[in-house]
Amino acid sequence: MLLLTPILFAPLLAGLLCLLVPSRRAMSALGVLAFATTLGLGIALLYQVLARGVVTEWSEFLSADALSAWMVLLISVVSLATSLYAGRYFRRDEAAGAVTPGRVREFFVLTPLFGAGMFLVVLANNLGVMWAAVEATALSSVLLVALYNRRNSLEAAWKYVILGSLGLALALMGTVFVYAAASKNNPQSLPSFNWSYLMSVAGRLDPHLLKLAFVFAFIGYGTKAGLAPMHTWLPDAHSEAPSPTSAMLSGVSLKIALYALLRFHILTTACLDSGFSRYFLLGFGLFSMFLAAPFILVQRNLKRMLAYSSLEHVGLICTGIALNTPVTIFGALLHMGYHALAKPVLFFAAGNIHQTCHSLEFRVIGPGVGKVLPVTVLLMGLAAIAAIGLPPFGLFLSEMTILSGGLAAHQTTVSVLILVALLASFCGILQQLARILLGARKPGDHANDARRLDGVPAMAMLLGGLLLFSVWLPAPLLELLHQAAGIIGSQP
Amino acid sequence: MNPSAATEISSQAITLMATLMLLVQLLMTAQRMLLTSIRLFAIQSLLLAGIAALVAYHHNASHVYVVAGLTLIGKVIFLPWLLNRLVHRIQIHQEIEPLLNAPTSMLICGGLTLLGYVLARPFTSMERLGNNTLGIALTLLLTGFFLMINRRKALTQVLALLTVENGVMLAAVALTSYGMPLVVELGIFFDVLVAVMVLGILVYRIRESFASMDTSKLNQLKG
Amino acid sequence: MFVHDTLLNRLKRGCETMAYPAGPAPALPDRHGGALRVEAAKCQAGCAACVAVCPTEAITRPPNQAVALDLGRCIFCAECIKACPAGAITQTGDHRLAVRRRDDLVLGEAGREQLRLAVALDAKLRRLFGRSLKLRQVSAGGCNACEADTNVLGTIGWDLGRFGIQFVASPRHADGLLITGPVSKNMELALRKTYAAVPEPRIVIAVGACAIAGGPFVGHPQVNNGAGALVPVDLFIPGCPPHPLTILDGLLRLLGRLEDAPRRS
Amino acid sequence: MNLPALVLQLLLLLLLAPLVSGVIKNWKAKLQNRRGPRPWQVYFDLAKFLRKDMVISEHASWVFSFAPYVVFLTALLTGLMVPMVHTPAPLSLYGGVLAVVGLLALGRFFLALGGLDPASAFGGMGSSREMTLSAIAEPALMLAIFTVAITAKSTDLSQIALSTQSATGKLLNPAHVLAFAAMFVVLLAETGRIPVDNPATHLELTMIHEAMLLEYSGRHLAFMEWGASIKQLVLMTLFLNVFFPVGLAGPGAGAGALGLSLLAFLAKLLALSAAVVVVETTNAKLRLFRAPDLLSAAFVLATLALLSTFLFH
Amino acid sequence: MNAFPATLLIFALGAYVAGIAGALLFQRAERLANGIGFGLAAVGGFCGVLACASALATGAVTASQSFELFPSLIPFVRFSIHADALGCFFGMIVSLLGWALSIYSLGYARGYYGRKNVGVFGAGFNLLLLATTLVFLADHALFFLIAWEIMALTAYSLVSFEHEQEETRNAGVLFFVMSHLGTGCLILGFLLLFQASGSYGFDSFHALGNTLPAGRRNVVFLLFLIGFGVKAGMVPLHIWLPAAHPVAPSNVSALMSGVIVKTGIYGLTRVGFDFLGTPPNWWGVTVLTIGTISAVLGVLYALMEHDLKRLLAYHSIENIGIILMGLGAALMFRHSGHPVLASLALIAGLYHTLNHAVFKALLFLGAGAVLHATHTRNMEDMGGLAKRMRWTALFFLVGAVAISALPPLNGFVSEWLTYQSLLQGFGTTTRLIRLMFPLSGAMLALTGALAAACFVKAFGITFLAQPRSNPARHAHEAPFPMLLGQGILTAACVFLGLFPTLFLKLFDPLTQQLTGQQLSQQLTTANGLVLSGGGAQGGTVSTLGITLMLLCLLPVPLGLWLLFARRSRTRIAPTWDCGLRGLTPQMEYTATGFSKPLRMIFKALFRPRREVQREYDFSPYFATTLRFESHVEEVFQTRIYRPLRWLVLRASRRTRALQAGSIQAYLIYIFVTLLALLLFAL
Repeated sequence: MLLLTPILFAPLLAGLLCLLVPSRRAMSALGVLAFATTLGLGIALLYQVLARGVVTEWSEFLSADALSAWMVLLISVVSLATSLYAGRYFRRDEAAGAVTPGRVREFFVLTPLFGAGMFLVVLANNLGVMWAAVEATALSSVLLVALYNRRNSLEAAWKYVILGSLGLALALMGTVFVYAAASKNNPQSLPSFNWSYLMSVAGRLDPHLLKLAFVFAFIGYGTKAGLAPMHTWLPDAHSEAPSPTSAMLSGVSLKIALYALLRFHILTTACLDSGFSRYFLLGFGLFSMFLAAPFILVQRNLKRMLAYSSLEHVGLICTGIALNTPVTIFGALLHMGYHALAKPVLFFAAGNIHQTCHSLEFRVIGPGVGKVLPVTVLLMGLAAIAAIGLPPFGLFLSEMTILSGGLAAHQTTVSVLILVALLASFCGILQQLARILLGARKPGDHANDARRLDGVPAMAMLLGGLLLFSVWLPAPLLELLHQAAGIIGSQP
Repeated sequence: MNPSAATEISSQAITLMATLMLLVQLLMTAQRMLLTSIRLFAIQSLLLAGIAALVAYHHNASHVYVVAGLTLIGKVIFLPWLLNRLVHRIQIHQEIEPLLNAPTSMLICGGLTLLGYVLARPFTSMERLGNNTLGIALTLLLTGFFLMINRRKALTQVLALLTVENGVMLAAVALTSYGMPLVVELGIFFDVLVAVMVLGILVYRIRESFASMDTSKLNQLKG
Repeated sequence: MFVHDTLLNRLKRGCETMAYPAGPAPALPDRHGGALRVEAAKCQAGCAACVAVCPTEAITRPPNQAVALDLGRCIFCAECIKACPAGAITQTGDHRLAVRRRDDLVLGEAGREQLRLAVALDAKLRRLFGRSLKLRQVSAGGCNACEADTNVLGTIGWDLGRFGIQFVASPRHADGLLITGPVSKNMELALRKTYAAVPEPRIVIAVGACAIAGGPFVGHPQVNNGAGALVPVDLFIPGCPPHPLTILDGLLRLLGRLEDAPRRS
Repeated sequence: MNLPALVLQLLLLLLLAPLVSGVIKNWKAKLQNRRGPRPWQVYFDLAKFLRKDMVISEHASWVFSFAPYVVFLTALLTGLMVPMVHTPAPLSLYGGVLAVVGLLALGRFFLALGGLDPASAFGGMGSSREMTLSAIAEPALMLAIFTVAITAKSTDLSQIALSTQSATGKLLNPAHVLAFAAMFVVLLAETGRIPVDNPATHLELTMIHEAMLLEYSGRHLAFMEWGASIKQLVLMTLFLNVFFPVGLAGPGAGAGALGLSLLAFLAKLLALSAAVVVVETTNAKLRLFRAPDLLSAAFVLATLALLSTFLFH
Repeated sequence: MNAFPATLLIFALGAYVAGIAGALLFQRAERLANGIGFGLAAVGGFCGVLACASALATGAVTASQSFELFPSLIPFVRFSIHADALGCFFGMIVSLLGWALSIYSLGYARGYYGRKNVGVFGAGFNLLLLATTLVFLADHALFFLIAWEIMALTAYSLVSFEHEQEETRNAGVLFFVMSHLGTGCLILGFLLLFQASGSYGFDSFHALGNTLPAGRRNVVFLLFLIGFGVKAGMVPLHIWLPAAHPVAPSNVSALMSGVIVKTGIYGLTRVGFDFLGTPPNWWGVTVLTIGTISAVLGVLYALMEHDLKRLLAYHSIENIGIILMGLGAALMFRHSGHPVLASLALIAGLYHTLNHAVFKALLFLGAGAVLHATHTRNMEDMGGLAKRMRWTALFFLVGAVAISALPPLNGFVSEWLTYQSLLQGFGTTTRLIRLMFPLSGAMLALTGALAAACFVKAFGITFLAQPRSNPARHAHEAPFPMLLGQGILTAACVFLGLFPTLFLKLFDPLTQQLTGQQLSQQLTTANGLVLSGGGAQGGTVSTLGITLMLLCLLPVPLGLWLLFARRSRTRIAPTWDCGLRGLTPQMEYTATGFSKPLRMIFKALFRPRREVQREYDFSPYFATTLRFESHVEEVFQTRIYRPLRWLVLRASRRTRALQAGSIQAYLIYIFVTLLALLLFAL
């Protein structure tokens, strides 16, 4: 039975169909359907991967190992929630005149394409194809960011596309170098550019070339993954995009770029047999975490704050992987998942708040949003609690896992730094959110929201999942994660 | 012509063309007229297509011909045409003062060239054809990057980005005996094409919204 | 050394408190003629010379009645003595002036030529206050002369404390009030409140002409003509002001601590 | 618990306390060259207060009426914990110095509440000052006692007395002397003596202890005053018998020894009263905010005492 | 642990869980939610007290085993609990308070009807009790941290329950931020222990400190000291406490001051006596010093307050200081090898922990009842409540006497034990450091006396004299459940005070576990009626004896009364007002005025600021209006935290400049990074 192909094509098809169907409701239903399908297929893939190790299709053009399967699940869940959320969201936007129906269609066409691109990234066996797919996700999301066609969103989109394209050009350079290294090894025939092949010959690749390749790939994909100091587009794009897109960008897109980066990391480590690439991940991961904190602390814009929080989490994931013990990598992957469940909820809630208060500035949103949007704020509060790493939510556990793994590996300094950075951003987010969510409305404020339940199903789904998986990780999932961690960290 | 002599000639030609690419790049750094820049980019792309063709011819690799052809169609004809149209539509012909003046820019480009060569030194042995093409490719990348920083108009930034892309392609052609696999090449090609179109759309919309193409005015999003 | 000198000096001086009442009473000053004696019988009919000179209307002679001198109102200016052609009014030089009842201060009629000196409290009260009496002083609008003379009792020469009599700050601690001044309207409430604040059983002592009858202010709309109008007075000590000896005598007399005090059965 | 001893000490406390106050008053008057009230005047005062009616403020609550009993009883009880004519004290088992200080504080606590209860500004002022000064006096008091308690390795007053008695040289120990001095200052403060408080003042604004009693009358006042004098006696006894246990009869002493001990105690008591009188006569009352200086001097003395136990160990 | 207490304990936890579920389920019907939520909490608390106390009394704790509450479905974590003596002891505290406070809350929550969601309130309360109990019972570091964080989170939500006020929100955030910074230290501390032992189970941490290198061990100690110190509110990490405790609903304030703060003490005891082995001397010295400073500063700042609940909050700092004095002394004795003395000091500290929990909760409940009646926390608007709220006043008075360490109530007993251990500590060493003991003792005396002053003020200004405002004039007694809750705690105060010898037995398993000693025999004499400070001659005290003797002496004044004043009458009259037109509440002594002498004496510390604005027509002596303002700000706030915050914010704003909006700048960042990495890769 084909698994990977339908995963790839279901959203593609849905996106193209959206060009045809007339109503917004149908478009949104198509998106939900597509991603529900991929989620189901992803679960099937999980079992396949557990059973067979690596699943390949199209004569190894597509291949999925545990890591890919994990990413497929994340993409599916977040995209599903986004599609669920987007219908109501755009109904209100349209009603308010913020977007034209044409733009809404653009969203419903591009989002599945965006998703399909991400699926291709994680399923492509070929590094070049992977690059192309990342570029495709970037391009589709740029248009999504610019959807509102406001000055700020155009500015954000411009920065996103320029920095992203530049980064991807550099990543392409890295890819070229890898290819060169591979072909040098095998001068006579057209070498395979497949991941499986590269890994098999990793030990014989030119280390210098690979180092150079990794530097370019690191800067390139790192830009896309939002590692500081290449992250500068991230808060702009996240804050100006429509909230569903912000959720996708933050929830999975960053991690997809990280996935691409990780592939290079794995390869480099396998080739060099040293911690060369690890130091990069470590340094930049920590730097991202530390850079995020001050920005959160004095942030004035809700979604920008959330974006910086994503920066911090990406940094943490990088650091966790860079600590390079099975435990920390496991923790980092787990963290990726939990973050993917928690962060979209925050962006969805921010979207609701934006539509109700017509601003994202804390100053304008003012205290007492809870009085206007009780359900949204409750869910947002829970998600925020999760995001700042408090139990009972899993992010606490994944953070603790990373920390304990780090200490067990006697990486005390790094662990302490991680902890400090986490504490700093905790303080920032808590202070900022408490300022707006709690309290009473200012007198004379008439912001109220008749449709209090908009977006709640999507948020509840993600939060429910988060809570569920915080206390209960199904054995197959656990196994998958361990395998994925093994793929990343099987070498020193 | 014996094979080695042919190789020699090809190699010389490729080196020459690569050097010319670099020269074009420097010219772009130094001047300000938008249309000239577009033309220079077209020339640079043409040189790249030439190199690709030479490589294809030399290695008898048919798929590299495709690359050469695509470069010719895409970067030499289609993109310059597209950008030309855009320039006419948005009625802006001249780049405003760059951040750094021409002499300083040239100096920096010189430094970057040096860096490119230094970086490429360990890998010269890998080049089948041409001398130091990799160094030039890296230099193209770096100076293109610098060009992006130095220029403030949205369109010139796009052009600079495309020269970076050229550098990458040059490296791809120069380093690998047969270029990249076709599917990858195609992917890259279409991506670049779409990217430029997306950029074009954005430039157009920015022009509409901001009545300017000065990217230094795109600084509302802070903190 | 300061402490040393002080102590030595003090010890050298010894006790400077007067012997009275165990010993002789100190002499009254020359200007103080002591208690008055009025013999109305001596009066010439129709003579009202003394009535006219009395600044405080202490002397009255209603038609067809004997002359009457109210010591409660008297300021002891002795003008009447000079004015009296018959010598009906005389100074006795006696410092004892305190009485228990207001009309005991009215002199003149036959048999009432002299003061009817205060008798001691009844046995029950005497048992209570005899060896410990705490007084709260109320200065109800007077000229401060009476207060000054009361104060003298606290000096080492008089040392009121040796009798167990003490002035206290809080009326709650007090067994009685010692009122001076004519009780101006402004002090009326204060006096009432102070009286109410004293726990029973309690006594009231009016000191000086003002407190007994308004003194020079008598009849003024802003005074109450003495404390008697507001609170029941148990002891009247006339004088303007009364000599400390007079006050001390009154207090001791009230407590039954003077040998010659006539006691109630 | 030795019942006769307890009753004896109880009677001593009840009867001796007013006398000590009276004697001090009398001697003070004598030093002022007056005749002064008779030493037993205080008995008359108390008897009169007991028999008089009471006037209670309309604002006062039950706390107001409760306080005098607490003050009186705590003072009495502490008196039974301090060895007066023999060691151990009758209630020595029930508490040592900490309990004594604690019980006195309990009395003071209610005294201050009683001052606040009738809503009079003077009462509040008195409470405030009393609590302030006692708070500052307390560490000095404790430190002084700790100095002897540490040497005796006990907080039991009888044990301390015994230990001080056992080594005669100890009385001249610098630590002991310094603690003795500190304790004397504290004694002045705690018993409301000049230079900290003036027990004879009539001016409410200068009052401390008296201000709290302004609203009390009748038997409440009697218990308050009596309690205060018992407290004074207790503190003096504590001072005398703990720091200077000369002549104190030991456990199991016969009647003769007890008599002798009583005489010694009375003699010491009179001497101490004389000292208090001298201080009161030769000093002016300090401003309220200067009193802490004095008490901190006591604290420093006590600290020095403690330090010297270390230095001369 | 034998079956009975364990089952009961589980039952208690179950009751809390059911309380959460029930309260949330019926949140639409507020009466029902109130009844179910707090009713079940009361049941849980009662069972918890029974379980823990019986386990301690029967010594069942010594045999108790760690067992898994429910199997963990995520790796690394083991939800195992172990009701050992220490845990049980603290479990008893939380359960006791949970019981009394829940009963109180049944009445208190009525004030929220129609205003707030009572169901959520009840659920939060249950969750807080549950999490706190689990903190004490957890046998696994991660489980401990989870419970700890849930506790903090729930406490934060409950503190912010009345979040409509900005003050409340800010206080909540401050609390949570400080708490979490502390948690950060704890996490690191546990991680370091984990690093050494390779496991998160508490069983693997026992006496682990002895195997750690000295430097590492000190770091771990400091981390835990800071982490637990924040929660305990020790100076200078206390600033959140006076902010957060007052703004919470009063039952929550009581729980926070009574128990949540004690989790810090629990942690320090657990770490200091269980995990870290024989301590170096400076640990004890540090803890003792911090304790002393906390005690004195806490009470001094309390004196400056006229917000009743803030005042109580500062007293928590003071009492934590006293507890820490006990713990610090115990650590020092442990260092010098005096296990008996260490046990004594430990008992002193922990007994005070129990006592403080009881009386501080009682006081907060009283404050809550007052707040309920007058709708203000400002003491300057109160007064005269003793006549209007008789029972509350009585209960508050008992609490006030207890917290002022006055005999015969419980505060006195534990401070007596503290004094004893400090004084006996003098003999444990001949080094100069031993002077610390009596000096700390003197400071303890200062603290006690100041506390008494403060509670004279708190009780006197609040309950006595005339009402100072209309709400106070029309105050009404609290409803019955609120009184019952206070009554329970009042009874506990009395029992803990009068029968300390009974309760000392509960400490036997505890000291056996931590120091290997059992002291209850040694500490009691005379058939268990008298408490002795160890050693026959060391000093004794019997609060029961004191009480009985006070009663026995009562005939003396009563007899005098009968003898002299049989016929005397009592008359009610206006207060003596010097004959003026009557006293108005404005003439009463105020809370601010009451503490003025101390404010002046400790001017150097308080740095009081006063502003007087006088408006007059013709002469400054006859002002028409006068406005007086006096402020005392905490020195830590003005000298440490505010500048620190300012620095952090300024640095953050500077950093913000990195993201100035210029794409060129962004490109440069990438370019420079690229160049740097390329050079690095070379």
